Amino acid sequence: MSSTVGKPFYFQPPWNILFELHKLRKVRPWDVNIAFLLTSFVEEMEKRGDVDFRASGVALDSSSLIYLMKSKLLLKLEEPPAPPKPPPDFLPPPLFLPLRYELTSTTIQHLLDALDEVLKGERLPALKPRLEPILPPPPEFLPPIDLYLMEIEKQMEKLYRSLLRFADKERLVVFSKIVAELEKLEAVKTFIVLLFLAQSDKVSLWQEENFSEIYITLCEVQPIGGQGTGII
Amino acid sequence: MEVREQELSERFGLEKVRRKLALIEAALYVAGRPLDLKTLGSVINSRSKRKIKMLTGALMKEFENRNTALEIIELEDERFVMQLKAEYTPRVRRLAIRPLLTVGPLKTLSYIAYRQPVSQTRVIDVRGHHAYNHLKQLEELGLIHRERIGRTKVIETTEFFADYFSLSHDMRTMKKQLKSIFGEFAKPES
Amino acid sequence: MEVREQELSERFGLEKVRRKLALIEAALYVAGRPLDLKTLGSVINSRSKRKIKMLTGALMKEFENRNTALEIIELEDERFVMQLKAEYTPRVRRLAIRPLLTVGPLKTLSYIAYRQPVSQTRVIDVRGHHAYNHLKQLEELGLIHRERIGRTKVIETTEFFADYFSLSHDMRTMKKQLKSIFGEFAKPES
Repeated sequence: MSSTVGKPFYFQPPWNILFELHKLRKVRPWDVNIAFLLTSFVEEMEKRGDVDFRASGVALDSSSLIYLMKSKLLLKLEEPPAPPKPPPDFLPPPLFLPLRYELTSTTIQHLLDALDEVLKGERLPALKPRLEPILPPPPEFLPPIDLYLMEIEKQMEKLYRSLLRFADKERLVVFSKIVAELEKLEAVKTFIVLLFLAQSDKVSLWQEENFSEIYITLCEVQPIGGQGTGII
Repeated sequence: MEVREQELSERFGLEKVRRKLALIEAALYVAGRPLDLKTLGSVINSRSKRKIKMLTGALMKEFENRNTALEIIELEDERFVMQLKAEYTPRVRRLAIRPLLTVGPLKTLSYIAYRQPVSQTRVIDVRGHHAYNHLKQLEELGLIHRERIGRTKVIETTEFFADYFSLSHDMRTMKKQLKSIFGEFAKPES
Repeated sequence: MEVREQELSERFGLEKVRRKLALIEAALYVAGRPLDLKTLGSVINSRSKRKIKMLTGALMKEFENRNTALEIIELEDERFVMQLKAEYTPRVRRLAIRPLLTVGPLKTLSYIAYRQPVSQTRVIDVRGHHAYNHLKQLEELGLIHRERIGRTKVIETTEFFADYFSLSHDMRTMKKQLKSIFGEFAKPES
């Protein structure tokens, strides 16, 4: 056995099956007697007095794999056999309907009768006043638009003043501070007025992220309402 | 001239017979459906069934002799219909005015006709799920009839179907007729 | 045998010619409307206008000789149609029982014919939302044609529509015809 000189004993049959797993594909798992292999492997190793733990580990691992293969085969045997496929049914060719010309009963008279009816219908919608799409009623917290516009200047001035009060040295105010004690509706109103202020460059607004705190920077110290503060 | 027509001509006068034949032809052409002897008689002002049958038979024979694309055939119950000979259908069906059934539903119909009475489950099994739509279409056109028996639906073709294809109303005879039709269809086109 | 047909037979072989004549007959019968040379050519696999005209002419002659209820006539624009001879129409007209369209789609069609070219929006406005289905049906039957122009669809009637109701193919003339017939029709009966 010159060819095996230098190679560990377990690379020889029958143990080699545990160390050359690619060979497993070629054998039936049922033909492998795991108990015998492992027992003889341990005996042989003891006999030689050369205990190799790594080889033992590999042998155990391979045994468990073979065991798994056996279990799978067992399960497969449990499955009911696939029903034999019925032979495909005869599919006759399509039956083309015989073609028959048929004189239809619709004449130009019928067409004109129908037209008469339709034109009557066409005139009707023309007579009816056309319904304009109705806008949804304005939310109750918004006063009538012109009144609101008339008052907006006053509101802006009021808000600007309160902003001045809240502003720190860098003329920065956080929005949540202004509306902290306000009702929800009032807070919304305040925000709208704030937008007017921003639009007329009295303040600038910024946010670090959507839905995060709104920061307000005051752009000028002069209160609104003074000269040349024509807003809008 | 055909013997039958000659016999008729001798009895009723040539011109008259020609006119009556033309009227029957006109009626069958315009109707596009099977007409019974009574209706045909009303067109030529005759109540004699024998005479109407003789005249229509003569016209049928004349069409046969002309050997053209059209045919007049007699159905089982003494009804007559004019139609295009089946062999010309594939070449001209696209010119028909009315949208006809496409190949899919027609295949489902052939299968039903061949296997009837057949369960809906089997039809769907063989023809696939899209055949549910075919069944709906075929039912709407009055070509098939579905009946619930227990938990399944059983499908058969209708009498209208048999008429349309000039087949027997008797299911066994019809199946024999169909087998011979399918046999012809299966031949490769020359 | 007719001279023309004989000439054709000598050139193309009798059997082949008979088959082509039958195919043209089949096409004209099934279509029930005028067909142009191109369409007839597509049925007999020919692009030679001369040949198609010759064959159709021969068939026309054959029908004349048969002297029956049907005729094939040539229209001005080199189109051919198979039809019932006018003299037979009154006697068999009542056998036509199936309308081309039901009332709803017919109304929609009449409106389109009268107002064409008309936008789909306007048709739906006047005829209501169910008219979407009518438009689909009318298109399938080849009675109308829809064209997308920008964001809207513009609808017109087709040549088949004009042929069916024996109206002009020219839209302006057709509208005049419709208006004049409609005017007469709308007059109160005396």
